[in-house]
Amino acid sequence: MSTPTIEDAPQAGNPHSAGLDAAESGKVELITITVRIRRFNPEEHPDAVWVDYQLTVDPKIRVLDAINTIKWEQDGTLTYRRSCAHGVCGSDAMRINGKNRLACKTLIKDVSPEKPITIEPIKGLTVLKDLVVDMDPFFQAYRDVMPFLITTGNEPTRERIQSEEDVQRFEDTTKCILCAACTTSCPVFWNDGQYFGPAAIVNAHRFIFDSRDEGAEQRLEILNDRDGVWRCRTTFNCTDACPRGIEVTKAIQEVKRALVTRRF
Amino acid sequence: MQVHKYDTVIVGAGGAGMRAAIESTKRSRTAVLTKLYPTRSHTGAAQGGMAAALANVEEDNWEWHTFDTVKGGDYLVDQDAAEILAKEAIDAVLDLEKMGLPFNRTPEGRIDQRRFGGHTRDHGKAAVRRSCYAADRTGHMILQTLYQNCVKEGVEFFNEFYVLDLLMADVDGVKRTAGVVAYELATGEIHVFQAKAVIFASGGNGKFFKVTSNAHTLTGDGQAAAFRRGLPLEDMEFFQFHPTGIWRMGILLTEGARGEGGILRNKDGERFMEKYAPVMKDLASRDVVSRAIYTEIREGRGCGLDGDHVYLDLTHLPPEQLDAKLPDITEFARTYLGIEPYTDPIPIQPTAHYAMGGIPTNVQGEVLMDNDTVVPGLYAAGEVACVSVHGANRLGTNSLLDINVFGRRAGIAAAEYAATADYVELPENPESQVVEQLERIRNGNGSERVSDIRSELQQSMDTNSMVYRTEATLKQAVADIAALKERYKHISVMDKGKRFNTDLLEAVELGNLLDLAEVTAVSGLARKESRGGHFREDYPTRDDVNFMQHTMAYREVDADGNTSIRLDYKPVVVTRYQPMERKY
Amino acid sequence: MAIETTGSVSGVELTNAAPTDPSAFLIEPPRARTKRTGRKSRTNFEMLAWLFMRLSGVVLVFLVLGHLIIQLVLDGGVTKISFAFVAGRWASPFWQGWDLLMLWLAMLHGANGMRTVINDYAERDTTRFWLKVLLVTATVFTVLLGTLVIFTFDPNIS
Amino acid sequence: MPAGTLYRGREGMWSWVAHRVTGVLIFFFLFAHVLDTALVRVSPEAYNSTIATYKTWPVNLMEYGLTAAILFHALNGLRVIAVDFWAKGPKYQRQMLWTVVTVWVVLMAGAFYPILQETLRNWFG
Ligand SMILES: Cc1cc2nc3c(=O)[nH]c(=O)nc-3n(C[C@H](O)[C@H](O)[C@H](O)COP(=O)(O)OP(=O)(O)OC[C@H]3O[C@@H](n4cnc5c(N)ncnc54)[C@H](O)[C@@H]3O)c2cc1C
Ligand code: HEM
Ligand code: SF4
Ligand code: F3S
Ligand code: FES
Repeated sequence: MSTPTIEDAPQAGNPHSAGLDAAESGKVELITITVRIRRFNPEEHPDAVWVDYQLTVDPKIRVLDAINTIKWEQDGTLTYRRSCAHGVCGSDAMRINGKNRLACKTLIKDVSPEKPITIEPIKGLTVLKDLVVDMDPFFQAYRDVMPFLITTGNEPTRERIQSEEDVQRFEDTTKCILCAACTTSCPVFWNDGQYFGPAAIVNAHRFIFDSRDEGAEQRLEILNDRDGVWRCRTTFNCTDACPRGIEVTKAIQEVKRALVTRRF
Repeated sequence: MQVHKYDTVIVGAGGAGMRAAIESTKRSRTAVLTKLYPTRSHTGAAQGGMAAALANVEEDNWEWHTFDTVKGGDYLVDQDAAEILAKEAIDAVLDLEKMGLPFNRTPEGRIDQRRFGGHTRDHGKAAVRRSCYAADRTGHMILQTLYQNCVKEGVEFFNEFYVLDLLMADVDGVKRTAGVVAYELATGEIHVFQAKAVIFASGGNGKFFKVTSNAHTLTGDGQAAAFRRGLPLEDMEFFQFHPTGIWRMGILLTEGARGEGGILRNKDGERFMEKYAPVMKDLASRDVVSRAIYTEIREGRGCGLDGDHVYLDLTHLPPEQLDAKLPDITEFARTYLGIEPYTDPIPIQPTAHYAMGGIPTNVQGEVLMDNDTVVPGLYAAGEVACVSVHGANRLGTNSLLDINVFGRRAGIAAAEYAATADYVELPENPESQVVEQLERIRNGNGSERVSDIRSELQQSMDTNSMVYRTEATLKQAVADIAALKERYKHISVMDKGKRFNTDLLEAVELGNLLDLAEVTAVSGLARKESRGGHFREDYPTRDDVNFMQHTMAYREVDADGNTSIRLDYKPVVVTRYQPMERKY
Repeated sequence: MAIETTGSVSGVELTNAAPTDPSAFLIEPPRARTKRTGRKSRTNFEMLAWLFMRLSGVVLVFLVLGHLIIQLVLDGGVTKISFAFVAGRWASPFWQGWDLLMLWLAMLHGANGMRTVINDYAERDTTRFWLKVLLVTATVFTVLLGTLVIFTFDPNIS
Repeated sequence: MPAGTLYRGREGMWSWVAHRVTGVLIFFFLFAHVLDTALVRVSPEAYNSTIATYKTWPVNLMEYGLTAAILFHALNGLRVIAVDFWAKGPKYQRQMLWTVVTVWVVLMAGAFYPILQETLRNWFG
């Protein structure tokens, strides 16, 4: 695609939409919210408890900012993972008002702040402390699908040629940040952690449909397993939960169909 | 305490660490220690692209790229290193492609390239398309691809292990690397890793600013550990402010947005960059654009009620182009500002972005303990290091390149060193310094709160050590930091437990930030000139006579245990390009 | 805990201190996913079962809905059903075939569905096993009984 | 220990819950239905007397419920199959679900009188 060159005359006073005005006004109407967090610290108490925190915030801040404020100003023992704070690292998937989301991609105003905002760890992985869960089974499933390019023959000296259409074929699933929001929203995964889970399938999909890859057969075989794609019941929780907007269920269906058509 | 023994230990699993790991795992028994799960490293946040003179879409060559890098760095770049960077860029990109990175493609199916700030054809004649990219998530793809290949190579990771100390020992009067000490977040246990070679790849330290594109976790742990062990830090006064961070939040909107045709406008809708950089306009180098934005703001042409920002205007670009090339950043504008970039300009302001300085290394990635002596067995690569390929100002897309080129080099060099070297005997009680530090914090019962000190530090750095600096502001910063360091002695943390004690770790990280902020301010105070990312209003011009040299900051401890910073200087390696006036 | 090792851990001098945390106090999911190296089924059973659910589903739509309409809706609904009505229908091989196919497909479809449900919810392997034994027994019994009834139906029984 | 909250899934999750519940329900009914039909092998009287209970109002109501279950399961089953085999299925799953629900409501309303006529006649003459 070519880049248009723009030498247009300065547009005096850009037309301002209401959205821009609102974003820029800088006017802050603070509100008081209650954040209800499911806390668990086995060093202190064997059971999880719900703890309410009250704070006064700008409704346009992220849920992560609110949690940070709690940690920094009220209770330093509150434990969770975070890094990038803008939805690209996948550290802070948690269950906010019953749904998996990234705390850093969710604004307070969007989670009905007039009621207590409930926050719990993601479901189906061992809770280690507060909102921190054991990610190892999740990454194990990821590693099990051979998430790397498999090729045979000599490497070309330059890049492999691949058309933009071929890239588009799997582009959606390359967006995954391994946040586990999808896998831990899946009712099948909650039942017994044995299901590979949508994230692993998404990452298998990313390679199965890459025209440069030659390991599709092996990956499909792995996902043909008892705990592979066939356990998916198309509940779409994963798709709804994915903070990267990946059409997870669609990817899973594509893998299923690839398995079927491979055989017939 | 547990003791582990590896040939090579890599600290950090961002782009640099994992690129190194892929090489060193093939050659030596390697452990990668990382405080985050590898895929959560901040390399994943990089958006715009990775430079390489592939010449896939138009004429280009590595020599032009070298020149741009040198000029972009305001001639503080070590030119031998820049040459290696530009030359090896081509293979670095091709290697990533072969590892599976899904680059955007040209109609012929080759890797597509786009424009980026400061990258020009034929020594500044016009903008060139040099940045290889994958939409606006190039860093994400690099991080994922490298992790995938680490999985393939069977790299051993120790996830959520915080390296807090570097172990060195005197062997026949020579300081050599013995290993590192790490804190396991999950259990609170101390682990000593004995290693023949250690590679620091722990990333940047931008979190001492308030408005920053950097992650919460970019606290300069590697720099601080080396510094405390007596190693110098190079060019720390050079910190890059990226022109286009989301107003007040600092979340980055890639330069690729301007590479695709985005325009900066002031409150009158004027494309003000034409005044400051007639040829490159919006695509001048970052320091130039950031200063231009602040000049506009100071002269009353800023937007909004407080006139404290300008606009990044993408509204004239076709929505399809935005969707295809800039999907993530347009989404950021929607999520965090609630505006629609198809129709509204995006409020932006410069945001603290990248540390040009760091642990000094040579082109093999070997760490230097003074201007030219290598520390046997110690390596550094990525943002933590200063090779110096970025000089006084890094060009966009050169860092993703840096982590791949020098990450690879460090990985190979370290593993080869480990193949021939012997283990250095661990010092007595290797963990003592870390244990003592942690216990002091854990048992502290002062009244100071970590978060207060941190936010005051950030506020002071934003006010005093940002795009424009003067003697007075830098002195203020130094004084503020000194006061904060004093208060830091009286902190207490609430979490006294062992398991996942992030409260404790935040306190440790704050200690690192304070040390590094001090080095930054002190180095900046001494550099009485303006060059690249370091702009002194009281010395607005570059002074090649006195300051065409790298700052080397050392930590000195006197007999009473008081510490101070000693500054020294190191000549710049100049091969082909003599300093010229820098115009875009 | 979070050590990712792919090869065997040939760690030297692992002075393994006793774990500091009471692991009994973890909130654990029913069964944690474990390292699953080399466990490959190499059969297509799950896929065939999945396909069967869909194919049988499509056929069942016609059979079951047809059956429901005839039995419950057309002339008089349930009221009309009696021994004589059944006798009348099974006099024709068409209805015999219909009901036979419906019986088999529905039972197999349902049984396979129940198998999924058991796999999902039964937590211990032994529980799973016995539930499945029960399921198979009930299914085989029902299918055989039904088949027998359809084929050996005698309108003149008394 | 206070339990976690219920996961707030959307249409996809709830339709699956309903599909599963109805599936299990139908399975158990089918089991019973084969058994009662088997009575035709015993004697017409045995069969007819069992069937007679089907004509009482509680069983008649259950029959209506069962029809509802089967109908939902069947329609939603078709939706699931469309999601599986039609490339655009996942995209339109929500719309398809609402279609399923609408058709289901319409058909159940249509089946109201035919199935329950006996009971209705008994009750209201
Ligand atoms: C928002 C953003 C956009 C950018 N866009 C571009 C771009 O388009 N092009 C470009 O060239 N550059 C870009 N950059 C710069 C570039 O991405 C970074 O400089 C580069 O990725 C740094 O890589 P790294 O491997 O050195 O560090 P990181 O990726 O930050 O990794 C650091 C690693 O060190 C580990 N670590 C840190 N401390 C410790 C410790 N104490 N113990 C153990 N492990 C530790 C972390 O866990 C992490 O794994 C961008 C930067 C940002 C912030
Ligand atoms: C009338 C036409 C029917 C259709 C179109 C149909 C379709 C389906 C489909 C497609 C599935 C698979 C769902 C999935 O994989 O997520 C399914 C599951 C199931 N069906 Fe049916 N079915 C029908 C009739 C029946 C009958 C008669 C029974 C009972 C005997 C039954 C019992 C089940 C059960 C128990 C499940 C498993 C539910 C689950 O795993 O969640 N179905 N059905
Ligand atoms: S598919 Fe989406 S939800 Fe799942 S891990 Fe990847 S980014 Fe997270
Ligand atoms: S939530 Fe689970 S059931 Fe399938 S559609 Fe997603 S994997
Ligand atoms: S903190 Fe990185 S995704 Fe939320």
